[in-house]
Parts: sequence; C-alpha cells; structure tokens
Amino acid sequence: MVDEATLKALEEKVTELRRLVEQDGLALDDELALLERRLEELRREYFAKLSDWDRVKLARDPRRPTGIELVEQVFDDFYELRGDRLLRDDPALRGGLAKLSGKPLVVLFHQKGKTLEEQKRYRFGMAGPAGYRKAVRLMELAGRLRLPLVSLVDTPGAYPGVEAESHNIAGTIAQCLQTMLGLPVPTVAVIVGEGGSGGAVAIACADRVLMLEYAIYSVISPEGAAAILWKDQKAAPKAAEALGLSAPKLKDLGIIDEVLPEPLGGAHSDPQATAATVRTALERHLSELSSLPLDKLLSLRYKRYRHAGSYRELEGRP
Amino acid sequence: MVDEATLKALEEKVTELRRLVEQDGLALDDELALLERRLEELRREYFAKLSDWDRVKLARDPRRPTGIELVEQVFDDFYELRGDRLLRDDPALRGGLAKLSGKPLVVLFHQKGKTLEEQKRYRFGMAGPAGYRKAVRLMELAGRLRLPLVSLVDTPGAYPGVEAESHNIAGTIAQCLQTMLGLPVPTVAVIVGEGGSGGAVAIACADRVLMLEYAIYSVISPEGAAAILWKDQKAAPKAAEALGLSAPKLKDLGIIDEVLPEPLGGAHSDPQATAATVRTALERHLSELSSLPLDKLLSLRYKRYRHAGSYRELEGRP
Amino acid sequence: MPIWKDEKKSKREYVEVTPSRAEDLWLRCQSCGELVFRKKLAQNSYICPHCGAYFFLSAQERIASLVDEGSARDVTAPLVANDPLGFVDRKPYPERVKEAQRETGLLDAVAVVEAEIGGHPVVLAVMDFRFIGGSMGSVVGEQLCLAMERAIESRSPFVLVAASGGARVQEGVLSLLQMPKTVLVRRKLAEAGVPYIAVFTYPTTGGVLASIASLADITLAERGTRIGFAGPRVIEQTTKEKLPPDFQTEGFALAHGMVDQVVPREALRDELARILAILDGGRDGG
Amino acid sequence: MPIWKDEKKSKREYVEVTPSRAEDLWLRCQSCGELVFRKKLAQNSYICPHCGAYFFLSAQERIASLVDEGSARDVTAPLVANDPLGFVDRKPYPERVKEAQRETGLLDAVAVVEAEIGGHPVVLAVMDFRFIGGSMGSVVGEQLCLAMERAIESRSPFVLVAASGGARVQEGVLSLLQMPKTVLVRRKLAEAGVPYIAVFTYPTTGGVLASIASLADITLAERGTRIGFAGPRVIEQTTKEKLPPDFQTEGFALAHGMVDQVVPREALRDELARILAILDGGRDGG
Ligand SMILES: [Zn+2]
Ligand SMILES: [Zn+2]
Repeated sequence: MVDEATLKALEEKVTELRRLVEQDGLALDDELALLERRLEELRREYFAKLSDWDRVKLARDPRRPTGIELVEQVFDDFYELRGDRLLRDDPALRGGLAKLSGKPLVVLFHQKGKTLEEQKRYRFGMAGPAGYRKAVRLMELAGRLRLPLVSLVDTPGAYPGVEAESHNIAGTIAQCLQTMLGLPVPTVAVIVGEGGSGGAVAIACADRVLMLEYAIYSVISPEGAAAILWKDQKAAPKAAEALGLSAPKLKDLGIIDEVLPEPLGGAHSDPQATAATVRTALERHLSELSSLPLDKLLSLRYKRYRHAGSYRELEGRP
Repeated sequence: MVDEATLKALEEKVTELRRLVEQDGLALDDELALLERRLEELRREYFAKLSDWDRVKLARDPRRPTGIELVEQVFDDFYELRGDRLLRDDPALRGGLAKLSGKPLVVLFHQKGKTLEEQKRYRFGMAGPAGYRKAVRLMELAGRLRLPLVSLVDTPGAYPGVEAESHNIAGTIAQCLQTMLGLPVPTVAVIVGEGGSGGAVAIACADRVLMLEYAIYSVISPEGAAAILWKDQKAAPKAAEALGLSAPKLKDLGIIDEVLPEPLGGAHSDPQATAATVRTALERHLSELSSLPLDKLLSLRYKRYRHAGSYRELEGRP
Repeated sequence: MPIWKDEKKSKREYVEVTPSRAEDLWLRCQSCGELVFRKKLAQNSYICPHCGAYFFLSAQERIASLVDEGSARDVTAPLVANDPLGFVDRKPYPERVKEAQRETGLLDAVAVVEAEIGGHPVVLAVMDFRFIGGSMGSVVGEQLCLAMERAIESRSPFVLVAASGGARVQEGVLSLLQMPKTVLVRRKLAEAGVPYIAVFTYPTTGGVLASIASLADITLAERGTRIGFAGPRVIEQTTKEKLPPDFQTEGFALAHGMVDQVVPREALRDELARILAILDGGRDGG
Repeated sequence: MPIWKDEKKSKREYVEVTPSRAEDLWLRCQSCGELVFRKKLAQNSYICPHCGAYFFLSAQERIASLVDEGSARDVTAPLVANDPLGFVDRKPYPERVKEAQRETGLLDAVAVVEAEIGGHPVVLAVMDFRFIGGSMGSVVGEQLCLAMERAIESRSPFVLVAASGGARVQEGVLSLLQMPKTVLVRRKLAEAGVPYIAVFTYPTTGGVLASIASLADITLAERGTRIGFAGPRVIEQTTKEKLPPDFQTEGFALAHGMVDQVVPREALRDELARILAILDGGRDGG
C-alpha cells in the first residue's frame, strides 16, 4: 500500500525535476515523463483508498491553496475590507468586495499561511473576536447593499486564548450565526480545507454548503476527540473515521449540498483547476438562489436549519 | 448681589443646624426658622438673576441627584443590566429594565459620583466605547421587546483617552445615534444635569427631549469654547452665555420640548420633588407617544431630526 | 463533578461532589464531609448548610428550586437520540445514551417545563450536565427550538438554564448544526418580542455558549459557574499562555461585560421573579 | 495648516503649508522650499514633485483630483448659515462666515457635485477644512442630507470626502443636532441599498467622525490624515496620559480596525474607481 510519505517524496522529486527541465533547460524529459507516470499511478492508488485520516492530512496540507490564493483565482476582482471598527483587523478571517460573472458580492474567508512565518501571522487560520466581528460587519454590508455572500471556510477553529475569551469569542460567534441566518441575500459557503467546529459554522450556515473533495468538516478535531473520548492521543485516525468528517460522508448525511471534485493529487496539485471548479459551482448556485423570490429564499433557509439533526420519537420510556 | 459662595455657605449652615435639631434634639428651632427664611430670600434673589455660568455651576454641582438616585426615585423598580458583551461594563453609562405606571421600559443614564472616590470610579460621568456599546445593546433590547426607551443625560462628554480612541469611541457614538433613531418604540430623553456634546446627544436623540430647569445642554464646554474661540480660559462665563446652553433658551430655539421646573435652590435642595416632576413628565410624554401608531411615531421622529438646523436660501452669491 | 464552594466569602474552591441518587435520604457533602438531610438541602437551594458548598443540581432539582411549587408541567417532547454516524468510541453512542437516561431519568440533556416563577408564567428549559456533559446533540437542539416555539405561542418569557460542556461529539456535524438551528428559532423569538432570559450554571461552555446561550435579552450567571468557549487545557496547549486565576469564572464574565449580573444560587428564584415582574406589564396594572 | 510629508517613505513629518490662492501660478512648497508650477502640481495630485509633501487641497481641487475630467456638475444647494444664537466671540459669527466664503469661494464647508469616477456616476460631497475648520453646522448638515437624498434618487453611490475639526460651535446645540440629522438620512441611504464610501482626509475628527463619517459601507483613509474623536490636548489635559507616537494617525486607525484601507493620495482616484467598478454590477455585464 502507498503511504503519504512515499507519495509526498515522489511529488517533491517530480516538482524539482520539472523545475530543472523548465528553468535550467536540463535534458531530463525522459526521466521526468517516467517519474510523472509513476507518480500518477501512485496517486491513483493512494487516492483510491483514502482513509478519513488521510483526508485530514490532505485538508491541512500547507501546500493547499490558501484563502487569498483561491479568492484571487475564483473572482474577477477582489477589494479587501479590513477591521471590525472596534478592536483591530484580524488577518485570520478576511473579506471584501469581489466580482463574479460581472456581479458584485461580498466574500469572507479564513486565511492560513504556507510558510511558518505566514502561519504565525495568520494564527494558522484561527480567528478571534475581531475576525468574527469583521465577519458580522461584512455580512451586514452584504445585506444592506443586497449583495450575495460567499464564504470560503478553512480553519482549525476559532482562536483559543485569554484575549479571545476576554472579548467574548463565544458571543461573537453567536452574533455571526444570528446575522448570517437573517441576511436578505443568497449565501453560499464552500469548505475548502478544514471546517473546524464553531469557528467554521459561524460563517458556514449558508443557503448552500459545498465542499471540496478532500476538505473536512468536523465538530471537533480528531485529536481532540481522541483525547476526550478515547483518552488516547493515538486514536486520532480512529476518531477521524468515527466523526464522519469527509465530504462524501457529509453529502450522504444531507449536511452538504455538493462535493466539488479536486484534481488528482488534491487541490494543490492544480490550484487553477480547483479555483475553476469552485468558480463554476458558485456561479451555478448563486444563479439558482438569485432567481428565488426573497421570501422563498428565507423559507428554504429556515427549513434547512430548523430541521437539522437526527432523532426519533420515543416508542416507550426507557 | 448674592453670589454662589454666600448661598452655598448658608445652605451648609442650615443643613447642619437642621441635623442638630432633628438628630441631636437641640432646641434651636427659632434660630433655624430664621436662617431658613433668610436662605429662602437669598435663594429667590440668586435664582431670579441666574446667569448661564451660574447654571453651568448648578448643573455640575456634585450635590445634585445622580443618575441612579433619580432612577430609584422616578421608577417603581429598576433592574440593572451590565456589560457590552465584548469589552467590559462601563459604570459611567448604566441602564436596565424599569417600571413606570406599571409598564416596563428600558432606561439608560449617565452616572456621576458625589464623593471624589465615586467621581473617579464613574469617571465623572464620562463613558467610553464599552458604555456606548452597552447603550446600543440596551436600545436593541428595547426595540426587540417593544419597550419604550428613557434616557437620563448627565455627562461632561464622552471619555477622551487613548483606550477610548483605540476602541473607536467616535464610531461607537455614531452606532448609538443610528440605533436610537431607528427604534420602533417611543423614546424620551431628559437632560438632568450636564448634556455635554457627542456623549450626550448619543443617547438624547429621542422623540421628546426634556430638560430640568437648571440643566445645561451644549455643543462644547464653556471652558473649551473659551480656549478655542476666545483664546482665554477666563472667558468661560462669556462663552456660557454665547453658547445658548440653558433650558429656557433651548426651549425658545425649539430644540427641547419642555423645561421641567426644579425646586427653589435646585434639584438637590429637594431630590424627591425633582424625581416626582421627572416621573410625571415621563408618564405624560410616554403616554402621548405610546398612543401613536408606529408609522406616525417614526415619521414625527424623522421630521424632527431631518429639519434640525437653521439656515437660509442664498439671496445673491457673496 | 467540580462545583463551587464559598467559604467565608473569600476563599474560592472547587470540590468534587457525586451526583445524588434520588433514593438517598441523606447526602454527604464532599466539601466538609458532613451528612445533610436531603429535604433540608432542597429547602436550602442545595447549598450545604454547614460549609456553603453548592451541591450539584439535576435538571429536576433545578426546576424545583426555581419554579413556584406545583406549577411545573413537563412539556419535554418524547424524543430520543439517533445514532446517525454509528459512533463507537470506548462505547457505542446508543449505549452511552441509555446509561445517561438510566442515570438521570431524562430522555436527553434537557428538560422543558411550563411553569410559573413568582406567579409569572414561563417556558423553562434546564440542561443537565450529568447527561453526557450536557452536550447539545440533535435532541437538545430540537427541544430548545420546541421550547422557544412554545414560548412564542403562549407569549411567555423563555428561560434557559444552561449547563453544557459543548457539542455532542458523537453526532458529528449534525451536532454542530444545532448552533445555527437554535439561533434561527431565537431569531423568531426576538421577532415575536418574547423575552429570553439565560442563566449560566456550571459549566456553560463551547457550542452552547457560542450560540443560543449568548443571545439572551438578559443573562444571569450563577455564582461559581465556569463560562468560556475553549477549555483551559486547549488554550494552554495551543497558546502556551498562562491563564489568569479568575479565568472563565463568573467574575471574569461580569468584568468583561458578558453577563448582566452574578447571582448566588439562593437568590436566583427571586431574581428571576423580579425581572419577570418588571417585564410583565400586562399583569401589574399596565 | 499642518499636512503630511512622506520623505523616503520612512520619516513622518507634518509641515505648515499656506492655503493657495487661486491666482498664484507658482506655489512654494513649505516643506522643501522649492517653487512648483501649479498646473504640474495639480497633475501630481497636489503632491510636491520635489519632496513628496502633500499640499493642502481645497474642496474644488479635491474634486478635480478625483473625478473624471469635465464630469462634475455642481449641485451644492444655495444655502447659507444663519446666526441663530447671535454668536459673538472675538468676531461675530456672520463675519466669520463671510470671511470664509471670500477665502474659499464656497457658501459653507462642503461642496457637492454629481460626477463620474472611472466612468461610474457618484454623488460626491467634499468638505473644506479652510471653511471654519470644516466644522459641521446647519448648512453642512443639510448639504450632506440633500446629497444623500440625491444619491438615493439617482441610485448612485454616495462618496464623502471628510475633513473636519468637529461641530460648528457658533451654532450651539443646533450644530450638535447635525449628528443625528445626517445619521438619520444615512439610514435612508442604507434602506435604499445605495453604497456609501467615506474618505477620511486631514483631519477627520469630532462630531463628524462620531456621526456620518463613521457609518460608511467602505472607509478609506488618505495617507497622512488625522482620525480621532477628541483632540490630543484635551486628552492629555483630562487624563494626563502619554499619547503613543502614532496616536490618531491613519496607521493607528487601520491597526484598530477603524478603516478599510490607507491610500496614498495619488492612488485615491483609481482606488475609488476600482471599488465603484466592483459595485457597479449593472454596467459591467451583470
Ligand atoms: Zn458542606
Ligand atoms: Zn516639497
């Protein structure tokens, strides 16, 4: 069986070789072609039997296109709006005006980093109260200007810390939910990497929820579940399986509307193609939602969330 | 002519003497009666020719009933609500649920202190972003629960400071204005002491604006105006006169709706009577406003503020 | 179960107290070791008469301690959890649910009653931390929504006594979706102009705090509760921060503007009655 | 008038520059002392080509620097200030107004035009700090309201270039009431779904910042502006605080989440055009 490390090593070798061929003009085309064929085989093999834990690692892969990289390729223009008008600007949750098919909209997205320095700057995509307050502000702006709202979700969760708790991170997420659910405009969320818990759902309670194929969406990190439920850090792969966090599983459960296929090897192996997929899906869903009268849009949204959950009537007291 | 110092000295002597008679049972009734008569004469004389600068000093007199003292006497019950759900609780701008004539309402008020220690704790009634954010929260609560809003204004102005500017005090005051002007419930403001600038109007843009007789309402403190316009700190009394900050003047200008008479000697000489006056006026205005249909209420509010100001059409370019 | 103890009003201490069984007539206080007669304890708001420690309250005991005697009518819907993910950790989820049901006498982590407090009708939902940590799964979410809808219909204030460790992990994202679900119906409550009072009890945390619990009109915190989004261990591990001593206490919440008042347990009923009396304009001669 | 100078992008400096008279063909830069040909200066967004200092802009110059050439139509209403209080400080208020009118060629501290920016129609209101410190009295309040009402009618975005020391003290509380007045009409603009972009220029302070200026959908700050509610002297006197070196600068405002972007003056027109192009869905094939 192919493992992740083998695949990653080969991917790196191919990338390096391609660089040598393309930039330095070395005559290694044959070797490259051979390796590329081998890589494709391995990828096929690996991706055919992807475990949920593999998916977790894929979703977190720092090579994956980050929020701003997607935004710049998905939309025709993007004008960033900053600040929550009270605390600061949170770089881990960004947003602004963008254009898609000639129409303006508001986009919100989590921002992760690729390098360690970037990751620190963006706090690994974990936003605090200022970030979610900015989200509320931009949601309200979307509502006021009658612009659809698109969110790209990619966060391990809201930032846990003293400052976040001091500024009521929980209440701010609740405000986010309350505002987003009341917007008089179409809303579409795309989970593009990690959809981690409250920090994800805060901007993902949309009319349509889409997921990239290897993204994950979970109530808790597998590591957290392993620690709490299995009392065993090493149970994370098992927890990943149990949590039902993969896109196909969530589609089966009716929690998301559509799985957006990623290129073989994952989003980072062809960011352009990934962005094109996201773009096409957004255009389709926004066009469908925009054709609905407002009351219909809101009643569909109400039904969707009012009926979320799985329970049964009692047949006899336990 | 009687001056403020003479009057104050006599007031203190009378108070002391009264205590001796009432508490220690000293037989000084005759002396007391004499002094009291003299005090009343002096008061009449003093209050008959009150200058605007005298009014400024009266409005700021720390013996005047403070926000919470009025609230406890004007309303049948008061339940304080704290905190802005983000930063902290600001003790300089307080609020909560209260009852008047058996009906619930939301009350907001600035809080000053009597002792130096209290004055420091309440920052002399100067609220910061947390205070005005709490005001917004309580206004929204009033709107949600369809409760009338009453505000008692008594502040030198919003707190000026690095922390206030860092948390966007200006934007928060703007939010206050925006929220208050849109409330689907009757709103009544009473300027009970100092109505200082932006920090006052933030909670005073009501359907009805009332003023206690010796309260002041001004775009800038007389000292500030003296410094900026006269370039002379000693011009404050002159500035007070020029600014038109007295209740009768503001009534003449149509800026306030009613002057609420204070007892001779000012609100602090009979807090109970003052509270009763405020209570009666609030009952009357709230009952009038509550009888209006919502669209009428809002259109009257719109007219009131849309047409605020004094200007004329140009007769020929200058 | 750690709960709070107020010793001479200065020392702050958490103690472990075993949840009581309904059949025990005498209970031993885990803080001072004294035996306390259960009936007497109930009359004392489940506060140890010897040392002042707060005993852990079941939903049923909490309801009894808050509402006018004999006024409560159980309106908890007859719903039980499914196992949408076939979730098994050290134990299958359905087994956990059955155990919790046996232990608590509840169907899930919340009980809903129509009752009166100080003569004022309310719809009261009380979460029970004994039931899988008071976690909000599909049943809790649905019960809270039904309770709010009942409050809208009867135009009685909705009172939520929160006690939750967060989301019901065993239901995966379906549990996460109870956050928007309850917030959605809270919006309806607001549109209807029906008051909503939340009482934070030990502990009010995670997804419940980050949704329905934080959106009340009026928020009280029982003395001794823990209020916070993330667990202290998660915070220390993620950020390497040193946590202040009062971190996520009710005093911390009050200081940071998150709650309106902190109320000692014995005053909670009267405090609610007083708020309801003010809001109840129609009754008191309005 | 102190304005900002960007020397080698690192040093930050305010310099005094005398407002220019319309008849001067050559202007002397108060920062580097060089003489600059006025026409060249206008082409360079009124930035000194020698040292990079920002020259002070009149409302007319600001309008010319932002809008598509020849597109501006003056729609400032023919209104002039009354003297409701008979206000006299070292000078009677009417005299101050007349002087400011003579000096600026404006009726009061704001000019309103209908124009295009990058081909996109806007209603543009530009405040002029030369006119009694850009203070908002009754005329400014009314002009801003009329401008917003015009934007609602034409469904063109409203752009406000703010420059104000605060309220017009000489009109007393009537001046204060321009805060709720302008906010009220801003609410109408929002209800109509018409975009509102604010540009903070030197200085944006006091009552204007605490009302209409802070409520835009999108807020840009020109580099070098001062943004704040209270004056630094008032703060130091009241609180005895030491002010941080970047206090109330545009960088301070950006760091504290008060503005969306800081824009160098020469980029302002393009920045506005870009935002308007995104918002203008109907035109670009929407
Ligand atoms: Zn004990
Ligand atoms: Zn120069």
